[in-house]
Amino acid sequence: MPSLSHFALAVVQAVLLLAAAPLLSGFMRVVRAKMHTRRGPGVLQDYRDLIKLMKRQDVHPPASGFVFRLMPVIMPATLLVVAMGTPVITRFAPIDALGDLITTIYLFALARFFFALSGIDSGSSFAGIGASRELTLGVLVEPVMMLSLFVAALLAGSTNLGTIGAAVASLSMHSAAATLMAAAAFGFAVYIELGKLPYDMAEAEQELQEGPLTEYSGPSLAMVKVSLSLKQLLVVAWFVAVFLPFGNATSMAPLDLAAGLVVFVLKVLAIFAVVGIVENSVARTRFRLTPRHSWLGVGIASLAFVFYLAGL
Amino acid sequence: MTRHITETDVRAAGPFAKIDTPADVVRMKSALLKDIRRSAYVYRVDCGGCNACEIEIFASITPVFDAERFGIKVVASPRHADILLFTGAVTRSMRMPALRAYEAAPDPKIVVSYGACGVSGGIFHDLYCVWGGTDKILPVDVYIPGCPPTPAATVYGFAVALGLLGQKLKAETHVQAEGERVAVAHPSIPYNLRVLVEREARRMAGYRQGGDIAEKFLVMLEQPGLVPLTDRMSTFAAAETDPRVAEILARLGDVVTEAIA
Amino acid sequence: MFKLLKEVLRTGEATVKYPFAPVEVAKDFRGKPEHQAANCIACAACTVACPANALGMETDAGAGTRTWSINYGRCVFCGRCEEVCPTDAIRLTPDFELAVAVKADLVRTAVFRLAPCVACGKPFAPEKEVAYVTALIEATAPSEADAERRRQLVATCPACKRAHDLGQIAGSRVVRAMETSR
Amino acid sequence: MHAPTATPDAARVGSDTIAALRLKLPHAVLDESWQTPTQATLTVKLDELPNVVSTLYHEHDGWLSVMAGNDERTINGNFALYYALSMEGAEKSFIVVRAEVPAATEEFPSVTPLVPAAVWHEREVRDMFGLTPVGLPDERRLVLPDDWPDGLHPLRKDSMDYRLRPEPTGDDETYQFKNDAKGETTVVPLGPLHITSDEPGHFRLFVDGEDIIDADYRMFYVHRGMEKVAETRMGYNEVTFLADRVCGICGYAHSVAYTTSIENALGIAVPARAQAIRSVLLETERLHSHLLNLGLACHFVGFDTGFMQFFRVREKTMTLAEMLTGSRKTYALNLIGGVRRDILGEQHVATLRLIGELREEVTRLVEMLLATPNLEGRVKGVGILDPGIAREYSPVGPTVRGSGHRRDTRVDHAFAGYGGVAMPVNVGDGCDVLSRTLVRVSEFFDSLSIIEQILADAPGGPVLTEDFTYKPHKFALGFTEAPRGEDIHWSMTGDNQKLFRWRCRASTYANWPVLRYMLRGNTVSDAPLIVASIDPCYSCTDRVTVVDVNKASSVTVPYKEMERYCRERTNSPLK
Repeated sequence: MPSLSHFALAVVQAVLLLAAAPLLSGFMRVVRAKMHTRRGPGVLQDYRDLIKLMKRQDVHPPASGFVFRLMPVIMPATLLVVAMGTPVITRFAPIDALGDLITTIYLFALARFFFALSGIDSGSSFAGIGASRELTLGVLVEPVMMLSLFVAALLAGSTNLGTIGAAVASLSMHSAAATLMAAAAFGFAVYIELGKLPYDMAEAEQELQEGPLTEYSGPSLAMVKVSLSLKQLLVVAWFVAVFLPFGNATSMAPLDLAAGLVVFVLKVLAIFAVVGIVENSVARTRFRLTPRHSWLGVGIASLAFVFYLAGL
Repeated sequence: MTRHITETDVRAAGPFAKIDTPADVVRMKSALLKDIRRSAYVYRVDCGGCNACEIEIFASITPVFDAERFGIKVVASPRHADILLFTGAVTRSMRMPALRAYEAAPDPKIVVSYGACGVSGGIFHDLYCVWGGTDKILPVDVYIPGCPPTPAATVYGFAVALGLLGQKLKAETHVQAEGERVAVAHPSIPYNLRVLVEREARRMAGYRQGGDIAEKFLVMLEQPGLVPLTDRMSTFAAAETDPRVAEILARLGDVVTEAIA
Repeated sequence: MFKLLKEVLRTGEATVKYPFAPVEVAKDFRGKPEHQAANCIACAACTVACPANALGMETDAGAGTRTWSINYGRCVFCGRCEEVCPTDAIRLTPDFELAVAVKADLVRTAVFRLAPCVACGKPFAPEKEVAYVTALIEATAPSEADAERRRQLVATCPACKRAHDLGQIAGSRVVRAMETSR
Repeated sequence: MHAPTATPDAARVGSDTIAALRLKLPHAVLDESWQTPTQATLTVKLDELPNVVSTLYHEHDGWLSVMAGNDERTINGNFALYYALSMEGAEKSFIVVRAEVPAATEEFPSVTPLVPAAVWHEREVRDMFGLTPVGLPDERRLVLPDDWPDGLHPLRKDSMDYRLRPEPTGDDETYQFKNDAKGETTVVPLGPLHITSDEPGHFRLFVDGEDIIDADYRMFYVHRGMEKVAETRMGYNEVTFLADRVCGICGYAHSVAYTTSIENALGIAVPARAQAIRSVLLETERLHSHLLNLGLACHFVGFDTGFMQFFRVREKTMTLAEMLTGSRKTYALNLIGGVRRDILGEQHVATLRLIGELREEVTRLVEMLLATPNLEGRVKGVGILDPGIAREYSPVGPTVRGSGHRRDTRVDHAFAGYGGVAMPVNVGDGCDVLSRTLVRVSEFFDSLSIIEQILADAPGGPVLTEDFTYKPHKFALGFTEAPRGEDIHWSMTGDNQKLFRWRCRASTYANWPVLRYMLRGNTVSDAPLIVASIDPCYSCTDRVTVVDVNKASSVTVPYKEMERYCRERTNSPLK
């Protein structure tokens, strides 16, 4: 059982992440506008959008079923559980049981599953096709994630995110080359998981009219939007926790936590600034070629595994 | 709350009739306006336009006019829309798709009719395959005239739709005043000569530039003075720095000289 | 990617200030047609030339008026009205801020009185048009007698012109008709 | 080129071709008349119509530009058909093949089996005039809405008032889509009745997995009835402003094509300065349109930053248009006999300055575009237009030039102010999206040079002539090279300062029929890009976006089941 302070940390960090998610997507919109050489909205624009959406009518298409209605609740709930388990500002998972990488992978998969299912359940062909793309993407990206994380787990001797992170931070991993390869493969998988160009297949605005989001309106749309931002924040936090844990708080001392928070914010902003520049300077990959790209990821992850076996 | 619009409604609406807006919808709309003041999602519905309007809408979301700085975003699905933007004169084939897009958007919603065709059918208003404007099938909240409206006019129109700027245009009627008369222009120049000059100027440089040049020229002709007319005209043309305008002035001078001779 | 970044850095922000600052339009921009009713003789040249039927002219014989109207919502801003206007009463301005919430605000009208025919006394043509043409004729007529004959001609409605021989109009009957109509 | 009809034979371009035709088909030609020294109209026997058109098309390098139907019962008791061919062999001219269709039979032998390019025209003439093309395999409507009353043909002189709006009879579409695929395919019907589609058109792709086997589309959702209003409500001068609104992107090209057709018909000598100004504006229109297309190409491959950059620079072309015409779009600059505005010294200087800036900025943007990751992979080898297919269907503009055919109206049939302009014809031999895009890029820079050349050589003198008289029942072709290719108009004057008939063929009309072949064999996700590469009007492009959607082949839900579900929206496979 986690201690009360750990549990409190878990709850607070989940709430903070949720609250900060629109700030992050607002930041991405600002980066995008700058890349477009236009003024663009303020960084708080996504909060305005969400507040507005919360006041709008929620329309359910006549053909939609209960999954369509449930998803805007299940998806953020699942992600909040992930948020409680991920080491964000600390080097250890606030709730040990949730900090297991297998748990995390499956919680993400659950969120993805419901997201895709809702698209199919909405009755719209756009949403349906976005959904099937989302599932395909899941199938393509999960092996890379699994393999690279397993290599890290083998190297650290634990499947706990906090333990792996601690091992990386103390530079005590058995194989530096294998760690770097695993980090590269995982980073690539995380990038695809972000749903950013050139891999924004499921919500492709021009191709799919925003995929599974097509049929949502009002508060449900707000929930789904905030969930998607939260998910982006979480996968990056996930990557940071495992492969970039430097500077995290190692204890529950308030000063440590504050420093950990500052370091986390800086890391995330830096990563997203790079992501923002990349996503705005490339064309979308042909969906058909995505497997080839993901196979590249599998290749790097496998190589990491070989390096691990060879003890390089 | 959702009012399903049917084909019968469309037919009953007929030309110039308007579908009534219930009082609660009016109230809801004013509440909506407050909510979307800084975050408005817009869904475009092309009801059979010539694409000039679509292109200018594109121009108003691209860097130079950037509607997103006001929180205005063009969205891909009517379900996300706060504002529906209808362009085109509503062709026979597009009336039902237009109604369905309207129905798909959450209530309440603001309907903006865009461009001369959307506002009133424009140049196509009475054609056989045209319904003649958005308000023949739907209640419209704001009209943005123009053929097509420029991006600046679009930004202004959205500001009006969101209640950020007031409308400038007001219905006005002029009633002829007692003794209201139109004076003949340049009375000291013989009428026939003036017409010759104006026609030649239009032939040389069109109605606007030619008109302005002819006006300048006629004012010069009217000036009293001791300098002979032909000298005055040649000095006037010579003082002109724009070679093309000088050519036109010289031509007008020739017209005057020919007419006098 | 680097070429793009260079381009982005070089450009900075391309967005204009409008509506917080006025936007620049070209010198002869074709915006809202502004009608100077005081300068209008209601000759209907513009309404005939308008390709979109945005301009209208309606005659109310009973009230003895002719109403000119423009519908900015239908206008296609081609400038034909400006081109054909004989008295420069209509001109396209740089004003483009025309959006309205009330459709009726898109329409402007101008009501002109009709002049009675000197022969039959029925209203037939705008007073201002008759006066304008009369003024032109006075300026161009070779002699005063000729001017008087033409003045009568201008002030006579087409029906009366058809009914009466020109000579008769110039003669005594017109004088009598004028007396009775007063 | 605007000399009156009485020209000595020697000066008539095309007379050798006609002589050869007469030799081959000795009894086919009944009458020969010349509208301009490069435009002849041959009246032929109705039975010989397909042979004559086919001979000109296949043996004398003819391309079918337009076919106009005409209800001439009030003139000679018959209907008439005018097949206008652009002759691009040794003699570059227009030969119009005219045949009278007796009012008693209302039938004519279809030309389509011999010349496939005639297919849309013949379908249209059946809709609009009720004339039956015997032997035309495609019996579907083209222009009129599905719920338009049978037997009501709008362009017949005695059929209806131009304002008549028949009561709607149904909300559903009944159009039959064609599928030439052998074997089983999945039908993907997405169109205007779908709530998420805002675009006036309806595409169906017949796909097997991700591959497009065949495609068909229903257009004319924006059919308004312009040709009818042009001959009823409007005077012939007002139609120039209507022509401006045929297309919001290349309206000025239509306006010039229309005025040219009337000027050719009435033998009006348009002042050289007016012609130069027309050319400057046509090129200005090409500048904005090509930048628009390059921007949209970026948009459709998800490269929105590129889209934004091209649109940012495009604003300069809009400023140029606004300065020269008073309006960013719909230039409203033409009158029969000339133009309505001049280019004064001040504007001349400003134009050259803008041209210089555009040259510099677009050079940089094009370099940037070609260096963008993933871009080449998306456009190379995609949307192949086979040169043979192109030859059969007579497409125009960058679409046909991208497949190696050297067709450019500005060079083949110099009009407006292009006579003395040195101008290359840009062709590409890749036949794909990349090839067409590169043709446009080269044309953009050529347009800049053309504007500079014309401005430098522009003669003085008037910009408008009113020295002509309106004559009834005169007809001729007018043509321009719009950004998308040749626009061609056939006009006939009436007897009341109005038109008797106006036939306006937009460039995209000539390009739609080949699109089907360009889509075949590609994946569904490339469909929007392929459609954008023929540069149709924007709304047309967007409606393929709808189609692109269908590419997804799901691994978790059987694809066929998905398709069925998307189509019927009942019995979710997951419930």
